[in-house]
Amino acid sequence: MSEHAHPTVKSFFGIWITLLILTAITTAASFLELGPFNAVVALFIATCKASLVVLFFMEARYLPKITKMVIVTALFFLGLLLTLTMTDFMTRLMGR
Amino acid sequence: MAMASAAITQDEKPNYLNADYGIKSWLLTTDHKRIALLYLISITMFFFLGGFFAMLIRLELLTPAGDLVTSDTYNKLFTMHGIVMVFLFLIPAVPTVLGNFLVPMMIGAKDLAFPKLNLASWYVYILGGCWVLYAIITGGVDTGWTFYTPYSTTFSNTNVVAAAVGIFIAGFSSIFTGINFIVTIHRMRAPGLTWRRLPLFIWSNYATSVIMVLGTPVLAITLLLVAAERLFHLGIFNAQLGGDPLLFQHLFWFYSHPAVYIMILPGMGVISEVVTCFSRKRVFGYDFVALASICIAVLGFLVWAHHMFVAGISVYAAMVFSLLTFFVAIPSAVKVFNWIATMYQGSISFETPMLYAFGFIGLFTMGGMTGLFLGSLGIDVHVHDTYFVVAHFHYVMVGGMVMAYMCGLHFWWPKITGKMYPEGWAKLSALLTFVGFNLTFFPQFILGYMGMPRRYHAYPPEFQVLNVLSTAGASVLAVGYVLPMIYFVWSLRYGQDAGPNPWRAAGLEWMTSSPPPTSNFETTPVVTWEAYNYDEIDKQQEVPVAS
Amino acid sequence: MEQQKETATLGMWLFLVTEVMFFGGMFCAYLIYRMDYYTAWVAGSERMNIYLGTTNTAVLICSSLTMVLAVHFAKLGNRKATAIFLVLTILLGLGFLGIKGVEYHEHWVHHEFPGPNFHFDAPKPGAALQYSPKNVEIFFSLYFAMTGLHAIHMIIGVGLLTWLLVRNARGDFSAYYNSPIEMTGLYWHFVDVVWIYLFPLLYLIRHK
Amino acid sequence: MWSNLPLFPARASTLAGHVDALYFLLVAVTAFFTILIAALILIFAIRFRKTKHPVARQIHGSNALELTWTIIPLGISMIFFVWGAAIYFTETRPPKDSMEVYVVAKQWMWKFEHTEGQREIDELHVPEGRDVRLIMTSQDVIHSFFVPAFRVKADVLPGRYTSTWFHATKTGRYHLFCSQYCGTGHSSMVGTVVVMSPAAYQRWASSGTDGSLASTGEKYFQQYGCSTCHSSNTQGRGPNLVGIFGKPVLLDDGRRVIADESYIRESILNPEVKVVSGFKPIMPTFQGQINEEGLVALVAYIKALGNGMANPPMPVNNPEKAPYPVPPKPEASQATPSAK
Repeated sequence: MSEHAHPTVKSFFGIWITLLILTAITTAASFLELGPFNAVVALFIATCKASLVVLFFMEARYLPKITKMVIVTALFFLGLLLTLTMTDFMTRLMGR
Repeated sequence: MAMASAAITQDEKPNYLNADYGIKSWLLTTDHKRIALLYLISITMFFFLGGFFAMLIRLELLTPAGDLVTSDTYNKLFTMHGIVMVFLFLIPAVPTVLGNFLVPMMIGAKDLAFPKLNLASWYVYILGGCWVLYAIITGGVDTGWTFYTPYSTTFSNTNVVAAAVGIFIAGFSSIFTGINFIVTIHRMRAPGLTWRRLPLFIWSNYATSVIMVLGTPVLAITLLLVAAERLFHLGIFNAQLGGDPLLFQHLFWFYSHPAVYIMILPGMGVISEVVTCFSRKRVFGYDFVALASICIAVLGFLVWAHHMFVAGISVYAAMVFSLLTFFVAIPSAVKVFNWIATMYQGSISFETPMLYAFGFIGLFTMGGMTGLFLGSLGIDVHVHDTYFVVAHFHYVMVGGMVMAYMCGLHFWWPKITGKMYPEGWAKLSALLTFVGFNLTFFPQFILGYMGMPRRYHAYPPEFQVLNVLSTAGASVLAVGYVLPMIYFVWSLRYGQDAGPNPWRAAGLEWMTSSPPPTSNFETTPVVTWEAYNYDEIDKQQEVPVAS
Repeated sequence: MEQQKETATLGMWLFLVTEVMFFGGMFCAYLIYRMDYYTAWVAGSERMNIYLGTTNTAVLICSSLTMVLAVHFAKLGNRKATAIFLVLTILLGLGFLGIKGVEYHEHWVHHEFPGPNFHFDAPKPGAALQYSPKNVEIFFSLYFAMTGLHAIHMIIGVGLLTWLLVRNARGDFSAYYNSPIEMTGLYWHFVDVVWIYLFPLLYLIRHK
Repeated sequence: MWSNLPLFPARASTLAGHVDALYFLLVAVTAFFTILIAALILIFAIRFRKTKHPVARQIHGSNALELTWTIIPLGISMIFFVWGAAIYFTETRPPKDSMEVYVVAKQWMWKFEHTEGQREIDELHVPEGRDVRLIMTSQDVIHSFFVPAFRVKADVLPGRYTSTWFHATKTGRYHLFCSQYCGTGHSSMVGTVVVMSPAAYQRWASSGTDGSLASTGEKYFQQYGCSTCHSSNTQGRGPNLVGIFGKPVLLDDGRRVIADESYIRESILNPEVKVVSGFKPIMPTFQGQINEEGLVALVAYIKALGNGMANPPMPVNNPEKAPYPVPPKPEASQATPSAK
């Protein structure tokens, strides 16, 4: 399994350069005044970078289905923790 | 079945107990069965330690005035009772003892996927337990097992850090066990053993493992932050800096509510095995019971804030969590009804495990139904943090989970040791547990609705009669727990040989000798039948009887 | 062998799930306080050394590259190349920790470590604080908790890499057996991913 | 016998009846299901015992039955949910024109401050037949205000106001418990709620006080320099606070909040979080400079400004003053827990 369609050394360097460029962009973007979009841009770039690392460096693309499900489950429950906690904090002031 | 009948006398047969001798062969073992026994011994010790604290609590509450111990001592007693029982007994008990022993055997594997990790999990558990013991010996902790901030972070003068670190460490033992079970169940099932042929005990342990893996780390980080706040003044929960005291509660209950399902789910698995065996029947609605386990595991993560209805959370969040709480009650109800339906048209016998199972179903029903009181917002406001809550969760954890644990221990004792326990004494202890339990905890429902707050060292005199009743019940309960301890040890030497399958039970674990050989099976079994094929087993048994 | 590797990979990913939830608790705290105390958050974030932070991000990304190459050559059975890249990864990891140490030192000197010595003034003397310095202290508490735990993960990672280096030198690994290297690689990349989020959340809230 | 062994709490508020009614329904349903299940176990165990029924008849299951016992419990529990939520909604929404009492909890006592100026410790006097709203905060750890006879409970948090209300219906003395574990003296953090007839309460309330809570607040308002910016006739740096209480406020980010007790408290301690539209975020924070009782008095004062029960703040005619008021040193009582 690990023999076929395996990323090459060249592709590793490609990902690496992309990650460095994205890092430079995200730092530069933080000096712009974008209001609430500063956070959006920063998190969007961070998610791009994280996806590149997970998909290519950690080879998540080549994992069996069950392991992929494990990753999705983790993200799902992390989302639950954040959103359900937020339901409390966001609505405390509502209608008081 | 050929294997079972061939192995009638197996005294000389090599098994996991006589495979090797000496303390080293136990402490360095990677055999899941030996590790299960290591866990059994350590967990029993912590159970009796926690029970000892409980006895002191009950004695103190005999009188309204706080006269037996000081209030500080009392606060430490209920804290340590909670910590020891929850983190060192209830959470690990069924998965690490019965689960460790049975998961590989039930799926026809030689061992768990990561045997060394399994051994490591026991050492981690012991290390965590030692930290907790250290916290107890050097003065105890008085925060309650819930460690609510800011009391635990800034106001308590006791050994909070040591206890928190102990629980943090013990948490890793859960995580390791969970990872091990999930991987094992996915990858090591015997040929032919499809998901829908798995025993329900496996399903419930799988669901439990999912909770362990997803929930425990959140508790770990929460307690670590509490410790860091005390040690390094990191002020994440510090109200004086503007920290929100509810943040801790959210994070804590994100784990600690699902942890209730960590405790009860494997117990439910035990009951499914026992009820089918002593009814000689397939389980009623296999798919639904299996699915209910997974539903409980997932829904269990969506309800945590029902511990916080009066804590100052938003009204709207409270309503969402209340609604979700009622949803999680449904799969539990489905399980109960399916067990009852399994008995219908069965051929029921009343061996000790079955008696415990009856007790479980009854007490768990009570525990579950009183959970609806607490999920219902209007009533929760009144009974929250009173003895009603105490009674409710003891019905679920002691009446439910400990009953199931005792049930499973009796059911698989012949498999684990190769010996039978004395049936008469066992039935007596089952009865004592049931009666003693109800006597202890039923009065607490009434106390709770009358408004006696929990964690009270002294209380108004009108609550005394019910408290005395409760203490009286606790002493009966204690006998019900000490008795099995004695006759189990007695049976090791004097018990009758059990044979491979004394209950004529289904399941791969019964198709090998008792105690099983180190590699569990002489040849890897190939499964061609559904779970709980009691009709086929009974037919095969009838042939020699008829001839 | 392939079977065993898949089993190990599944186990490792499950472990990483627990790590996600572990850091998730702190992200949850971060999110809530950031909503409540945004201006204090900005004030705290402006005390971060953004240049060292960016450099460190780059260092960690480089270490991920060397790690992935170490795994790559381990799978080819090239022990020498594996050793070289393991050493590079260790050095980059230590470099990260060193830079982090410099930053910690700066914060310490400026009384930005939470506790009795914590002290926080307005950026311009005489200007009124529109936020409570106490809320900034929460920011720094979270900063030290998050980066501190991340750093502990790095230290564990460096330890694991050193252990791999020794085993590699001993000749334990081959093209057929290399899963410890692969598993450590997964761990190392995960620690990198955590940093990829920590960096914008702590350093880049807003700059003028 | 029964007087020594009460099995049910006194019922002394309008809410108690509602809570009890739902409780009895739940008890009935629980009893029904517990008995049903116990009976089924018993009947099956006897009818299908091995000696009488040696061969089991295999049944795989029934989707119809599964559906039944999924939907029926779900339906029943939705009744509990809706009813319980309705009670909770009433519980968390104090009626308008409630009489107000401020509660400051600390290890291990309850302090009550009436708007008329009476202060009490561990004893709360309230009139029968009036809505009483409690605005509560804690000086140290989390406590919880619990009066079983009223079926009322709410946690009291440090750093925040929580509130609850009740409408007492029977005169008498009732238990007040702290129900959230709060340390050594948790079980002695108990008190009494004295429900008096309106006339008796009137007598009690008018006996010797040193000024209303709002007048204390007014003193603080001057002392901390609040009036420098927040006065009725400065075109000013801060919003005019007269009549603001209870009204919606437009914030500079477009949100709209109600100026309630929590908002006022937050604005004193964390002024930058919710800045009123049209004003600059220039107010300094007063965190750590005013204790909870001082805050309570300030809140009561600002509230009284709304209903004309207090003197409006006078502008300070001293342009020499620093652009921002320099708050006075925190009072001694703040740091010393012994101050009552």
